[in-house]
Amino acid sequence: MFLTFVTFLPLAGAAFLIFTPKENAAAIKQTALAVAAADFLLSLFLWTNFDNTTHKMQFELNVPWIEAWGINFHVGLDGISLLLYVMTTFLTMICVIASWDVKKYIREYMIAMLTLSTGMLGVFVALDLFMFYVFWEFQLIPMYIIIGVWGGPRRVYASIKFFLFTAVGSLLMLVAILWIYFHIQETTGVATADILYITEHLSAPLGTQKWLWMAFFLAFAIKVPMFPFHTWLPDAHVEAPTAGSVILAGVLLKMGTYGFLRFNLPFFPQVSYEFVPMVAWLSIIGIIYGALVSMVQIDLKKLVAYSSVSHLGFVMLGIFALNPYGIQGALIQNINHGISTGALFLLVGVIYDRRHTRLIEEFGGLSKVMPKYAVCFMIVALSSIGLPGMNGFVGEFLILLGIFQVNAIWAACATSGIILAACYILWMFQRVMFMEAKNPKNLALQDINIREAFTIVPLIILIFWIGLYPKPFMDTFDTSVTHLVAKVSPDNFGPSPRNRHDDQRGKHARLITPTEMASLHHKLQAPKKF
Amino acid sequence: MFESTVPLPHYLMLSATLFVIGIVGVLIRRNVIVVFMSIEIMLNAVNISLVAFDHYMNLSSGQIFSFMVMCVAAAEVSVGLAIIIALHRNKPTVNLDEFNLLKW
Amino acid sequence: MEPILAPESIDLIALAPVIVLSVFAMMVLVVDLFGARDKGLLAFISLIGLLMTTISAFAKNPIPAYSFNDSYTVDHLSLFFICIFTISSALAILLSVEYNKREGIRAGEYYALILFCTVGMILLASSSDMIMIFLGVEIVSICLYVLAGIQRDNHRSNEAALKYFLLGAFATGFLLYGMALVYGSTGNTNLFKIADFMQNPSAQSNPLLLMGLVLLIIGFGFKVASVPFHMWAPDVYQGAPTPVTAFMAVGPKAAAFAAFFRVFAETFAAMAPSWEILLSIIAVLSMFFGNLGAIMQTNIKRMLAFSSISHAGYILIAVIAKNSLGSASLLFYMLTYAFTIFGIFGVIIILGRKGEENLEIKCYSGLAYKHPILAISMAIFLLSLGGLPPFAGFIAKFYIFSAAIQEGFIALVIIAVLNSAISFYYYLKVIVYIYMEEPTAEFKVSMSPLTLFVVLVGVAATINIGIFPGSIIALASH
Amino acid sequence: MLLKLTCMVPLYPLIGSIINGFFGLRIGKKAVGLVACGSMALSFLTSVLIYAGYLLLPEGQHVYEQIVWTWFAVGDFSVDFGFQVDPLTLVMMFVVTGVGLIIHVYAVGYMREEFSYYRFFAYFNLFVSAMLLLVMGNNFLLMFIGWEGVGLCSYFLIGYYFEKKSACDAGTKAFIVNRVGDFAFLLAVMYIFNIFGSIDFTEVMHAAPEKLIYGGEAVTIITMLLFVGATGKSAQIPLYTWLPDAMEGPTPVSALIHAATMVTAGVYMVVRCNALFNLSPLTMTVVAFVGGGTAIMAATIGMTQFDIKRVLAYSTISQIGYMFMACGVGAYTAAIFHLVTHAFFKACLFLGSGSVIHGIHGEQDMRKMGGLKKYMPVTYWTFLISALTIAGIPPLSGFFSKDEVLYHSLMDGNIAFWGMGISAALLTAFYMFRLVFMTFHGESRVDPSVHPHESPKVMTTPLVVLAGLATVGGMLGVPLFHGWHILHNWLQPVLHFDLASALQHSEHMLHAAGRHAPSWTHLLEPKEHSGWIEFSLMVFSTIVAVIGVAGAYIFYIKQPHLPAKFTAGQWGFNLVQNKYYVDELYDDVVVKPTVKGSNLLWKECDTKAIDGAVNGTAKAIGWFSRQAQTLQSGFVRNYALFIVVGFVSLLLVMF
Repeated sequence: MFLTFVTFLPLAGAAFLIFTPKENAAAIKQTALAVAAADFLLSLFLWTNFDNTTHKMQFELNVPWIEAWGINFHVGLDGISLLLYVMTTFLTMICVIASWDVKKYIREYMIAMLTLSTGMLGVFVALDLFMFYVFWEFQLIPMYIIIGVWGGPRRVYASIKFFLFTAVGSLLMLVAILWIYFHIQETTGVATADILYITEHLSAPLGTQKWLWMAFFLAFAIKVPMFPFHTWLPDAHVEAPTAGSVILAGVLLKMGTYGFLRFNLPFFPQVSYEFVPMVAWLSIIGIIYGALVSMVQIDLKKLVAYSSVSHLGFVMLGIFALNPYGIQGALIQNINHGISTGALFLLVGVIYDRRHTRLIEEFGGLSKVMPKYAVCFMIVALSSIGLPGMNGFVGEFLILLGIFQVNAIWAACATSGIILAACYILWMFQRVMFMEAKNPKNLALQDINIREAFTIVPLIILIFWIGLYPKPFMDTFDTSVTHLVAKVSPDNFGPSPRNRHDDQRGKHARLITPTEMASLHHKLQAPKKF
Repeated sequence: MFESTVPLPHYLMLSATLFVIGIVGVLIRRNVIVVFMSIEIMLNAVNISLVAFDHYMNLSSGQIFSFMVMCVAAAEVSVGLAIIIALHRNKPTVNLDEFNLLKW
Repeated sequence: MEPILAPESIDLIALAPVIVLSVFAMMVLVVDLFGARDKGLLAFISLIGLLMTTISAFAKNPIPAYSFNDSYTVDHLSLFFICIFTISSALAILLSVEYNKREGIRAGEYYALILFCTVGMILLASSSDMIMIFLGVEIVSICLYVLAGIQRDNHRSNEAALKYFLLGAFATGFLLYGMALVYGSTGNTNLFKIADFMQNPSAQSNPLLLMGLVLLIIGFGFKVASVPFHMWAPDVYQGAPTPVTAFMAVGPKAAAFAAFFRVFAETFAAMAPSWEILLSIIAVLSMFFGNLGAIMQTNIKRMLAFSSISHAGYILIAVIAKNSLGSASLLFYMLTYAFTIFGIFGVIIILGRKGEENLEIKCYSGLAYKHPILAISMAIFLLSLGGLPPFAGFIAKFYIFSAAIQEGFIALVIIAVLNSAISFYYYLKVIVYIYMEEPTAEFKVSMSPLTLFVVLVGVAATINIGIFPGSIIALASH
Repeated sequence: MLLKLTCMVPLYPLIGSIINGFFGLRIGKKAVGLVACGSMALSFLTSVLIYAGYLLLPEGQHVYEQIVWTWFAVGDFSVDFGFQVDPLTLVMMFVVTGVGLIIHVYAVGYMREEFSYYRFFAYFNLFVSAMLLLVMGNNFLLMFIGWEGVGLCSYFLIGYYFEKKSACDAGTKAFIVNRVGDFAFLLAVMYIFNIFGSIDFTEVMHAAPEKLIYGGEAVTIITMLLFVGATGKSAQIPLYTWLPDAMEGPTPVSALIHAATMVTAGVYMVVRCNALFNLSPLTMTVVAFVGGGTAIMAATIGMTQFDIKRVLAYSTISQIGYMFMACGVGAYTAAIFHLVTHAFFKACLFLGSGSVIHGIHGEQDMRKMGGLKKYMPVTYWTFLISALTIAGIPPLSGFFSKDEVLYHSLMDGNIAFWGMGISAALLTAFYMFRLVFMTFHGESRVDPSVHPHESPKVMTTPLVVLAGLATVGGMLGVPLFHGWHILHNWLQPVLHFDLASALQHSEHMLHAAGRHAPSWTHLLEPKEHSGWIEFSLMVFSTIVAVIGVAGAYIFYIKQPHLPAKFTAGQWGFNLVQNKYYVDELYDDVVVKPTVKGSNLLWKECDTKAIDGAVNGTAKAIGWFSRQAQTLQSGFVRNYALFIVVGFVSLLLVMF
């Protein structure tokens, strides 16, 4: 119940804002901030109360939703989703602060932001496929609006592209979800879309599993985005307002990687195992390609966007190492990317607010004019290229370590990404921050102000915290990952994967309420003809 | 009831021919009234089939059906003509191809 | 020859909704005749009539019940459809009151026609005899011909009526011929008896019967506006008065689908392999042409016409699936579709101006910042039509797709989902104008309470069904 | 216990750095200098205490490890934030904190005029902290923090004058080239974990002989990768190009980072991993060759440069080449010995050159110096001493360390190594004295508007101290007399390696794998170490050094027209002066194609191909849409036709 409350609190806040007079900008902003901050604190409370000795779902709530279909409102968090959940509330709060100076339609903006927050939180807590899909699609709407209304000159193109790209992928996933639903109904006699139940009981023929896997893959790969499904990302990032970019990079992309961990791996362990080479190569191409393309960008945001492609390549590689190092690395890298890239977008936003351009050539010598800004930027940039002692390194190293266990060549190829990362980040940094401030427009720029510092300093603290002492974070998902890895281990792929769960059968029987059973019986017995 | 010497397929052929004539009429004529009449031919072609079926299979619903068709056709005619008249008031023509405001 | 109609087979209670509604329709005519200046009174009477109809529909208990030699059926499907019809007619009447005032439609028959049309729809959805179906189709059609052209001095309205009338009659010819052939090859007009007859495998390959099926498909396909029999729809939808368009897009279409379902999914279920492929082709074509056609439209009514063509494609999938989920999803889809469409047309009416003006999509630029409630309603309706959660349209699509998946029509569903991706494009385009463009001109809105009421009902239903579809699903899937 | 203080050593400079970085502008220059030097002094004193503590360790314990916290752990992989103290670490700690302290003091004077004084010292302290982390870390990854950390500080400090494009370019280049090395280093660490299940130095080095086959693939790949890492950090072929450019940084930076400490990190790492390198003869040969080759190549380039700091930079590269050559022949002690003495004399040389530059207001071109001896005597004398040291004139420290390298390269390696070493020594003596003569002797070519002056006390004192160290540093490893080689004895616990047992293990492993073990008996034959040969080599190299100095004297004092005559129009000279065009080669082969290719990827692949496919789909749909629209002609009869066509087509499908 508490989890549900935390999840829907932003939506309630948004609903409240609808009735706030739009003239009162200050009150609107304060309300939004209060809601976001409260949500963040409550989610922290979830984290502190989280029992990380078990892989089981916690803070569960399971009530019937659409009884006729056996679909439940089932929420819960495990180690894999908890940190993403907390990060979502955290970044929402940061983004509300970062959007303080939005002038245009501030009320609508905050409503969209808070709605988006609930949408994203819902994705991470949903334990019912149907519900997951609902949230998965739902969060597109506020994001679409945020990009489309508060974005840059090509915002309409970018927002529609963002929407359609994601929608195309997820619609095929919908087909797969339906197939699974009926398959489960057929094989186990239980009409349910419960993710945990399906994880335990899904036993489709291998050939079919491949198709299903591909359907899920497409949805998530577009979201991540993996090469070659990434082209929506630069456009969306470039056009989105600062906070939109932060959320996009920080949370939305993570929904893709989360999807892999929650669905592809546990549902289809054997297929995942067989597809490892494909995913690995796509990821490696993504890493190198993203970095190379990033290097020659002339727009700061585009550069960061392509760097996301590269970073997310690492995450995918880690996930498909299918060992604890890789997956834990991927999870922590998920967080890291959210923090570092989020911070990068915030910082780009800072100078965009002042100069209304993001072209690298327009800048230069900023570190003289804005020394504090330069320090923040440097730290974030370094974290982004994975300097040891900062957050990025922990994740990248674990991922590489994980993939090295699988294939040293892949590891070598992927590692070359860290050289390229240094190239594009430092080159950009040099052109923006160093050298003579030639452009007279840059000479009078204000250094970072208190509000902006409030958005960036917490991220910088996290950068060092995770970089130097990631234990609290990694402990959170340790058990869950171990459980997941055990599931995808190739030792498990016997001829009939169902048998090994014989002892666990009936564990989830309680998920099916008597009414559902009754309606199911009714359906089965009802004559087809009238 | 008397024994017919004309076999069923002949009726059906007649009916089909009439029906096609009706279709062709709709397709090639431009006069609204003529097109309308062609449609009536189609309906009557159907009536022939219905009645023929009834007769050869010793049934009755077909005949009832054909009465219904006639009634409905009559109703249709009245509505149709009313529409055409209303149209003619606004635009004095019966050439179908001139009604082309709504397209693409 | 046995007696055609045994007196004991006449069950007037089963027929109650038809009778009640016909009475009310005539009452409207009479009241109008005796000088009701306030057409609102007529609307009020009509609404009462619809309410009474709905109540009387449930008079027959237990169901299923049959009347008139099994040619009239009261079953779950028909009851649900009657509810859809009365709701949509009521919403249409609510929309019409203000609209008619604005557009100067003074004819009192307007409401009577809507009620008669509803009678036809009820007959259509409840009939289990081809003759009855034909009658239903014709009652609906003739009323609609008149309604489409009710603006006598409007060229577009005239033209819409003419086109609809000619093509409708033309298609009726096909439908009728199909019925004749089916009758000839089965010897029955009663659907139950035909279904029994179909159990005999040798009967299924009769070319006359197959030919009849094709003709029936054309007839029904025309009524539901599916490709390639859809050409009338955009023109008629655009030309007809807006409330009539909304009405046409929902009620008659639902009725036609009801008959479609009864004839194909139930009566000819045994020979599904031979018509499945035809309907699949039509469904796919409808989705594609509907969506492709909608993309380029600049007139919102015309765009919605094309969108309704594509929706016909989706709904056909439910017919093709022909299982219990199929019928349930058909019901569910039509209900949600009704709310959404009436809501959207409500917004269009509010934003429209006299003489069917202000219907270009670009006229909605910046709506969000002048009339946020209208804007968000419009956005919700469009997204629901696109099938985005958490709105009703999503559940409806999900329902239909699940019916198809259960029967193994995976390819069809994949095509359908890809099509809904295409459809997002033009729905989003409208939202782009509403939310992402700056206002260009002042909006002159005629925010009448009745119309607004329809819009709000639409919003409430769309969201409520989207989030808590459980009860409706339970109703639909009995 | 004193050793508990271990973690404080890198912490002091870190704290200093943080104080200076955040409050530097507020507390004023004096305080900044005080904080910086104070933290260094504390660090140095703590090192002394730790040394004392280490001596008090019980007999037989050679390593003290202090785990501060667990950095991160997954499954059986665990990295501690832990420090270790062993003889090698202690040597490095003293070099880093000692030389670091001296250079800090110098920098207080040298950087006095700078506005962002505090920034300099923040970076400088941070560097020392990172360097200490590098040498004190007890595992590969902690070392890697330091490894990257020093690279980062180097990047900052090279680009200290960030308004100069060349400085920024040099910084970026340094970082990126270093990253190439880091790439290999990381792979090596992963490989090591794969084999050992641990990345702690103690464990890995202890287990190495048991888990790796002598000369096997695994150990060769690991050591090669590690060595590639080392070439990046220590500016060896092929990754040396960043170091000369790094001279864009302020001179104290060059002294501390690019001469005394950071660039020798590679040597430290190789020595630290000696147990691995010992197992791979192939890598050892490569290391020796690369070292020797770098020594010669850099020395030749050094002869032709006119920028005083660049000459020193090439000299540094060349000297580090010596150290690697020593490593390559297994003479780790010699390598560390040379590392230490090099730290002294090269720091002194750099600081001296800094003093010169300071004295003539920023001029670095030797052609515009000359005759400075009389203006800056302290600088001159200390510089001369250091130059003699590096040239290898006895009894200065450089003589001992260089000779030890040369001796081992002949005895443990072969004549080729020795040949490379001795020729490099000749060149070294020549170019160093070319530098001395051009700068301090002869006619003054200084711009008349500039009045050369001696540097303040705060700068000259460090020079004197370093020169002193350079003079007496040789005492650490007096050759010939058994037991006098302090350093050798001191490092014994780290360098002890039982080849015989390692070979035995390898044989077992090979047999277990069903493979045949080659004969390794010749490896175990005891090497002859003859004092006589050593002595004669010493004499020979002294002669060589003198010849080098004399040559320089002839060319630059006696007959100054000679160099021009020799070099004019010589393609060979041009080649060398242009640094063998290696920078240009890299630029053309690596940098430009990458940028070009990336542009191509972006514009062609991304925008046109991938996004083109996406937008193309959209466009295609739009096109179809327009086509579909034209069907909707508005003519009723057309619509009827469609119905009929539909009818016919359905019939065709049906039948």
